[in-house]
Amino acid sequence: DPALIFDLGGKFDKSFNEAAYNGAERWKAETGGSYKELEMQSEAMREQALRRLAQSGANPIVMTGFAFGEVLNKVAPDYPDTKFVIIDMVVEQPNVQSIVFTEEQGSYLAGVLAAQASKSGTVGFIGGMDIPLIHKFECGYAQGFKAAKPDGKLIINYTGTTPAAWNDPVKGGELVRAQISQGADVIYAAAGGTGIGVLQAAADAGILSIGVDSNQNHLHPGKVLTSMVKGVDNSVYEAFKAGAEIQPGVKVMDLASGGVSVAMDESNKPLISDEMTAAVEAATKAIVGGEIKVHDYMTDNTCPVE
Amino acid sequence: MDFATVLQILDSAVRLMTPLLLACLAGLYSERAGVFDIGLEGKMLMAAFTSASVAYATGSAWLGLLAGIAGAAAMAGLHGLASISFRGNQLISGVAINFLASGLTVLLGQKIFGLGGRTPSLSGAARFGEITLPFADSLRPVPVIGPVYAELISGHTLLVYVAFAMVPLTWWVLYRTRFGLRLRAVGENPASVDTAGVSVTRLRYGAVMICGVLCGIAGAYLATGISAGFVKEMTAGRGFIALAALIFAKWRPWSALFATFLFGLMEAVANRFPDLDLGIITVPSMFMNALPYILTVIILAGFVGRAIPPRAGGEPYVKER
Amino acid sequence: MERMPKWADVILTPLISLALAFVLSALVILAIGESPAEALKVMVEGALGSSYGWGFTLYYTTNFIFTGLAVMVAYHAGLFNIGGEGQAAVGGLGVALVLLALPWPHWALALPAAMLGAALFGAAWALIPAWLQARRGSHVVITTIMFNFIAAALLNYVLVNLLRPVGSMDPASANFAPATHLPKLSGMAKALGLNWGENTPVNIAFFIALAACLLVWLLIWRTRLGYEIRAFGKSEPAALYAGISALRITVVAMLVSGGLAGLMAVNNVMGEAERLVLNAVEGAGFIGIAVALMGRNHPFGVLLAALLFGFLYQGGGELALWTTIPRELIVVIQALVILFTGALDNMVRMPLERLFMALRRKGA
Amino acid sequence: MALAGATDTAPAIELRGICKAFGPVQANRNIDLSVPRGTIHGIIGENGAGKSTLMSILYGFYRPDAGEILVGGQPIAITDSQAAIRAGIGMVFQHFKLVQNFTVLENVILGAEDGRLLRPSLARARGELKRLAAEYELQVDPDALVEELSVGHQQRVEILKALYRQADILILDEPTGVLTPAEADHLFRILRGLKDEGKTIILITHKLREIMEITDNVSVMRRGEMVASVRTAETSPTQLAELMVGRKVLLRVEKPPAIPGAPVLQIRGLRMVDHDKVERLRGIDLEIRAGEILGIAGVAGNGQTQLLEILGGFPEAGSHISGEIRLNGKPLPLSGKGADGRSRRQAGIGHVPEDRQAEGLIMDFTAWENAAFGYHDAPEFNRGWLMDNAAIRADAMGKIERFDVRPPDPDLAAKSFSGGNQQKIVVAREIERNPDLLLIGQPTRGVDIGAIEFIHKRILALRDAGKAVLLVSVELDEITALSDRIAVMFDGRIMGERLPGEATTGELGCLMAGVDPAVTPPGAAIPPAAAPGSDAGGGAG
Ligand SMILES: Nc1ncnc2c1ncn2[C@@H]1O[C@H](COP(=O)(O)OP(=O)(O)OP(=O)(O)O)[C@@H](O)[C@H]1O
Ligand SMILES: Nc1ncnc2c1ncn2[C@@H]1O[C@H](COP(=O)(O)OP(=O)(O)OP(=O)(O)O)[C@@H](O)[C@H]1O
Ligand SMILES: [Mg+2]
Ligand SMILES: [Mg+2]
Repeated sequence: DPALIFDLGGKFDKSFNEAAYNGAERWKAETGGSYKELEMQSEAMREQALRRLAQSGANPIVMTGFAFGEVLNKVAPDYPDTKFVIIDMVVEQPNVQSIVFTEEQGSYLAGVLAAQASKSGTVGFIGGMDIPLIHKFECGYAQGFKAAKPDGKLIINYTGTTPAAWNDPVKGGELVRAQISQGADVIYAAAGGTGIGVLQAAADAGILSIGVDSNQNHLHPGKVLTSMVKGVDNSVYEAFKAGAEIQPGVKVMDLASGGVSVAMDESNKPLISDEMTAAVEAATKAIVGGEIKVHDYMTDNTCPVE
Repeated sequence: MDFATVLQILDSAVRLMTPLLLACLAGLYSERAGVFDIGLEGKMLMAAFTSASVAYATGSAWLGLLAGIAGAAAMAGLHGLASISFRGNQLISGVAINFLASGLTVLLGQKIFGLGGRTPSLSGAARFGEITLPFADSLRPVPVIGPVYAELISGHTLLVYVAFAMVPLTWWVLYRTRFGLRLRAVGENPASVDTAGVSVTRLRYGAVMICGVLCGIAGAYLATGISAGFVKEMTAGRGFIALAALIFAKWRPWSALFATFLFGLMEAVANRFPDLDLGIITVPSMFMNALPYILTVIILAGFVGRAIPPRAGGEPYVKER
Repeated sequence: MERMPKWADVILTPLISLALAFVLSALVILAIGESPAEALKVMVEGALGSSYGWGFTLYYTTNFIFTGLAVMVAYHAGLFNIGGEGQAAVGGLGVALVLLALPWPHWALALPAAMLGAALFGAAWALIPAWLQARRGSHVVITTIMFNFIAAALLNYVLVNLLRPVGSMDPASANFAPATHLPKLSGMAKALGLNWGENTPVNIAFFIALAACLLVWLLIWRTRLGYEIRAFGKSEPAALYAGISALRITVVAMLVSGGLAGLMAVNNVMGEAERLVLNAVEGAGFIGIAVALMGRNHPFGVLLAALLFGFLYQGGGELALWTTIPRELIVVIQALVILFTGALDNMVRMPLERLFMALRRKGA
Repeated sequence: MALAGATDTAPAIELRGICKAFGPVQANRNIDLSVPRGTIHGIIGENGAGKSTLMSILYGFYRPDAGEILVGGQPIAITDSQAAIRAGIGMVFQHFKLVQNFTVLENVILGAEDGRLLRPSLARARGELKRLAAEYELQVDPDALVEELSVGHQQRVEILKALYRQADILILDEPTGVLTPAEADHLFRILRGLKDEGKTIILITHKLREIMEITDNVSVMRRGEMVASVRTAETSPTQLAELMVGRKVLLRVEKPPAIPGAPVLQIRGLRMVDHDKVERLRGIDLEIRAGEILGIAGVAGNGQTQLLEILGGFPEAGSHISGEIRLNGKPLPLSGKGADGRSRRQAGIGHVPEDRQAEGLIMDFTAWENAAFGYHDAPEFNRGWLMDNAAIRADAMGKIERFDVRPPDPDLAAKSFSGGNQQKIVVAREIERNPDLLLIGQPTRGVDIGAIEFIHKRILALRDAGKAVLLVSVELDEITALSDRIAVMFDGRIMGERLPGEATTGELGCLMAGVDPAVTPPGAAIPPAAAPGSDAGGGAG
């Protein structure tokens, strides 16, 4: 049986852990198979979980989150017959498949859409905990926005510095109001549970918001401009389907492969004009074709646009 | 910084201070009666959960509010049981209540809603909407007063007004009523109340339950007023800030208003200016986020000096050794 | 004349309280539709059923011993240190800086230096609240809580902006050099030809924790400083009468307390993660409060209570791993244990006292 | 046995078979008591005899384990103080039950408010207080904060509280311990006035003189039992003392004349301004020679505490001290390094503090740990880094034996000893160090007669060994019995010095009230019972 390990955020984090869970559930529903799932409770438990699963014969073992990188590097060689899949991190071992997403590209498209949808020319970004991964989202978004609206204004806020920052919808909502008061009329939230508060406050205030990781358009139909979707669910689904035969190596899930995208569905249909669709398509083509290179914040800890 | 920005920051401060103010007044009742309470956080959290759950189930914010009050009151009752009836250590009881609320809310939430401790989002009548006060719109054009009335004073949820009304009410109860006199006395010298023939136990339970009710309103405000639903650990340390504000206010109602406003203001400013550019250096956002905590320490150290708590505070009333 | 024998006070009361906490926990488990017996089985087997489980239980125990001792020392001086969380976090920073600054040739050299770094950083983080309490009367409960938040911000800043290797996703420091990795207990067992606790994180820091229990016991009950700390904690005016300086005792007790909390980093940062990660303390600082109180502020009691919480933590982890019970159940169980053994202990003690009084009267 | 007072009506109070245990301590054992209406009834007994407990039961503060209470012949259930108040009982406790930061008025109405709102109650109480003040000479400022009142005034507030509640039966638990003779006289005048109105008064006191002076009947308690109830007129102090202790006691210590040597302590112009900028000491000049006991008389709160604390090295934080103190000719620092308790001990000053429970002892420490308290860093108690607990224990055992501390169990916590035995531990610790100068504050406050005898003997022995003793006590009898010279303190000054043989109680009393009879003609107005700016350090016994 395959196995899935969630990171500390837990499987209902409204974010990528939950997406992974949905992928696994889809596989279960389609194939009728069963899988093991584990939630972390402490740092020291990561290794324990990996080893116990490997010993129990689970294959492949899928885990979400960069935090597993170190441990996997150590554990994978001990179980050469087991295949491991790690999401959001590269681990170079012969029995590991690493899946990374180009969040900057998806966020770039979100930025393009935000620029189109914004009437004031000012848009916002609200991050959860102030860590590099979230800056990657922020930087891609900023690049897309500036490309479409070079003199537009971008307001950036982070909720906090402790893990509590992922679960503070009150502060998320307040940040929305602060950004609105500075003119923002589209706000992109990459903040886990805090994001729920962001989307809510934006909907309450009658401005647009952008969801993240999973498709969150349906949370407030007609009020969420789009969601920057990471295909974590697909990746997990694919990995489970491939089973023990899964190919080791690095798998970059980018725009071209559909790994990241901006969600278009019934909920946001009224919000998306034809020009927007055109702009997104043009940008997608340019990125896929290599004309536009979206800078990845993680490579050098800097962002080319402010 | 223009007038509109100032107004918006103040407006934000008012919203952010509301849960602090309610929790601070809650602590004031309890501690003035001699029962220390570091479990404000847990009570608010429990209230946020129960109010969101019931508001979702019934679609009524009012029933949610009642449930929030019930949830916090249950925790308050536990605190009373431990620290009044069984003369336990009040600090430990508070710590335990914080843990208990933190665990129970998620456990129950997961059991009921299966969303990992979150409740489904609330909408419509399940939330307290913003109230526009009379003439807000027609007064808006009046210079200065107009915007202040329309932006700052009008347009909050009912619970905000309740919180502000609690300040004069608390003052009045404390200093103008029999109950207030006895409450203050029992926090200073319970034996004086006892020998006057008034039950110390009943008075303290009364104070602790009022504390529960106010924490309940604070929690309900968090979950059904300012946001729309419960998220685990959503109080995010506000109970502790309220406690700091209580000490800062030296256990006095009007000072509590001022102290919580200051904390609300600090948070609003940090929200508005995430990277404070001071010319020479830019203060990183991490430190702007920690600003309320840093300022708390500075204020406690620099301006408050020795805040003398109610004399019988923290100690159970033991008549017979 | 005592109301009841000492053993009843020190052993019977906490045991009954603990039993009550577990009964209530069982009810909670029933309420969420699971089987308490099954849960107990998973917990006991997962935490104590194998050398593997013990390896983890003892690892967590080590953490809790340090934070429990930290709370205990401050408590004897009449100070309620809620800042173990922040002090341990900053202690981790000390360990990381020491280990990353020099190319240590061997762990035996690195360990004393890292311990020093951990203790110094942890102590420094307790110094400001201590000083403010002694000099300005700012309540140490509030300031240490604030310093937990500030420590989190500081660590976030340092890890993200200063210690994080460029290109790394992880807000974590670089790995420490392999030469600095502490010997694991499993490795020691292997050297003795035993197969014990393979792949468990418990390491030599466990012995440091045991030694710390002994040293703290000596400090509190056998040295002048300990005598003065206890005297000050029991009665400030009396301490003043005896010429014991309030400032000195407050500061020294908090420094020792912070240093002990900081030392936890030797276990989790140096011994387990072998690098500094964000939120490495994971609440151990708060659990230390419960450990100290349950352990009746005695090092031996702290050791036992740390073992109990180590068991709860590991057993609870296993529960979350292998059953559908959410990990928050452990938080609830911890809360109940703290509540019953710490705050509601008179609920058990009062009837017991009455019972013993009645027995004595009958005997007399 | 017949008691003085009306015999035709039912007694105001009758107690039958009252029993009360606090855990293992049987505080009251099958007590019967009858108090005739309109009399003053004295109750005496050693510490811990159960006097306060009995009265607290009568007032509904404690619930008795068994027994019956009759008020005016009717059995009533006194379940709480409210019930006692309704039955017309009022009580002034040994340790006042006032809210320190409330005004007099607020304290008076607390629990006896007229309605839910305070305003009407306060107005009525203000009028009522004015009337009571006029009627009973009980003037106090209704708007003053209690913490700013002297002990004497605080006591008035307590009495006013009882009268405001229309008490018919007034219980006073050791009311005179903290009063000057003049204040005590004033109190007794009030009590007589109340008695003449037909009120019944129960008075607990340790002072046999007061019993003889004012009571009609007296009951004696010993170890929780009521051992006798007699007419005051038909008994004597010696008989009462014997009944109390159960053996013969010397009411006076034998004291050989002093042989003073070189000056040990010299104080010049000592001033102290406390944290709140109140001047507590206004220029003290004193000298004590070797082999001499200087007694300082005065009402509590006139600077004695501050004087002892400065000499002992622990003045109130934030205070400012000036002047000069010399010990054996060498100046002592007044602040900073070398001015703390430890340095003072090293310089040769022993100190039995006024408040033994708060300062002299760590109540949770064992007896043996306490026996080294303050001297715990002495070389003989330490071995290198560690304390030598065996040596400390051995030393403590010796002290317990020599000072007859009971029970002789060094492992018992200090709080488990009775007040007298606690005091013996402190006195043993300080005296056996053989200090050049012994500071001793309220050495026998709340201590039973047997222990008083013993402690007095030890103080005299120290003097005779050529040491200097500074004795502070509010008990004039004790001062005159022990001192070789008496200095009277009032309002931070030394009002005058007298030799014990030549000074009369009345003269000392005048000095204690701030009037020098040598300067002011006798009969001049004695100021009301006030100790200005008093901090009322009525420490626990
Ligand atoms: N609240 C209490 N809890 C436990 N024991 C008590 C309490 N109050 C008094 N006792 C004990 O009961 C006994 C009687 O005490 P009580 O205070 O009645 O004595 P007393 O005669 O008033 O003495 P004193 O002269 O010191 O006032 C003592 O042994 C005392 O230790
Ligand atoms: N907490 C306690 N535990 C055990 N025994 C106690 C306790 N408190 C008091 N006692 C016992 O009660 C007796 C009287 O104590 P108590 O303190 O009332 O004496 P006291 O002479 O009235 O002192 P004081 O003058 O200070 O009131 C002592 O013999 C003591 O052993
Ligand atoms: Mg007594
Ligand atoms: Mg008494």
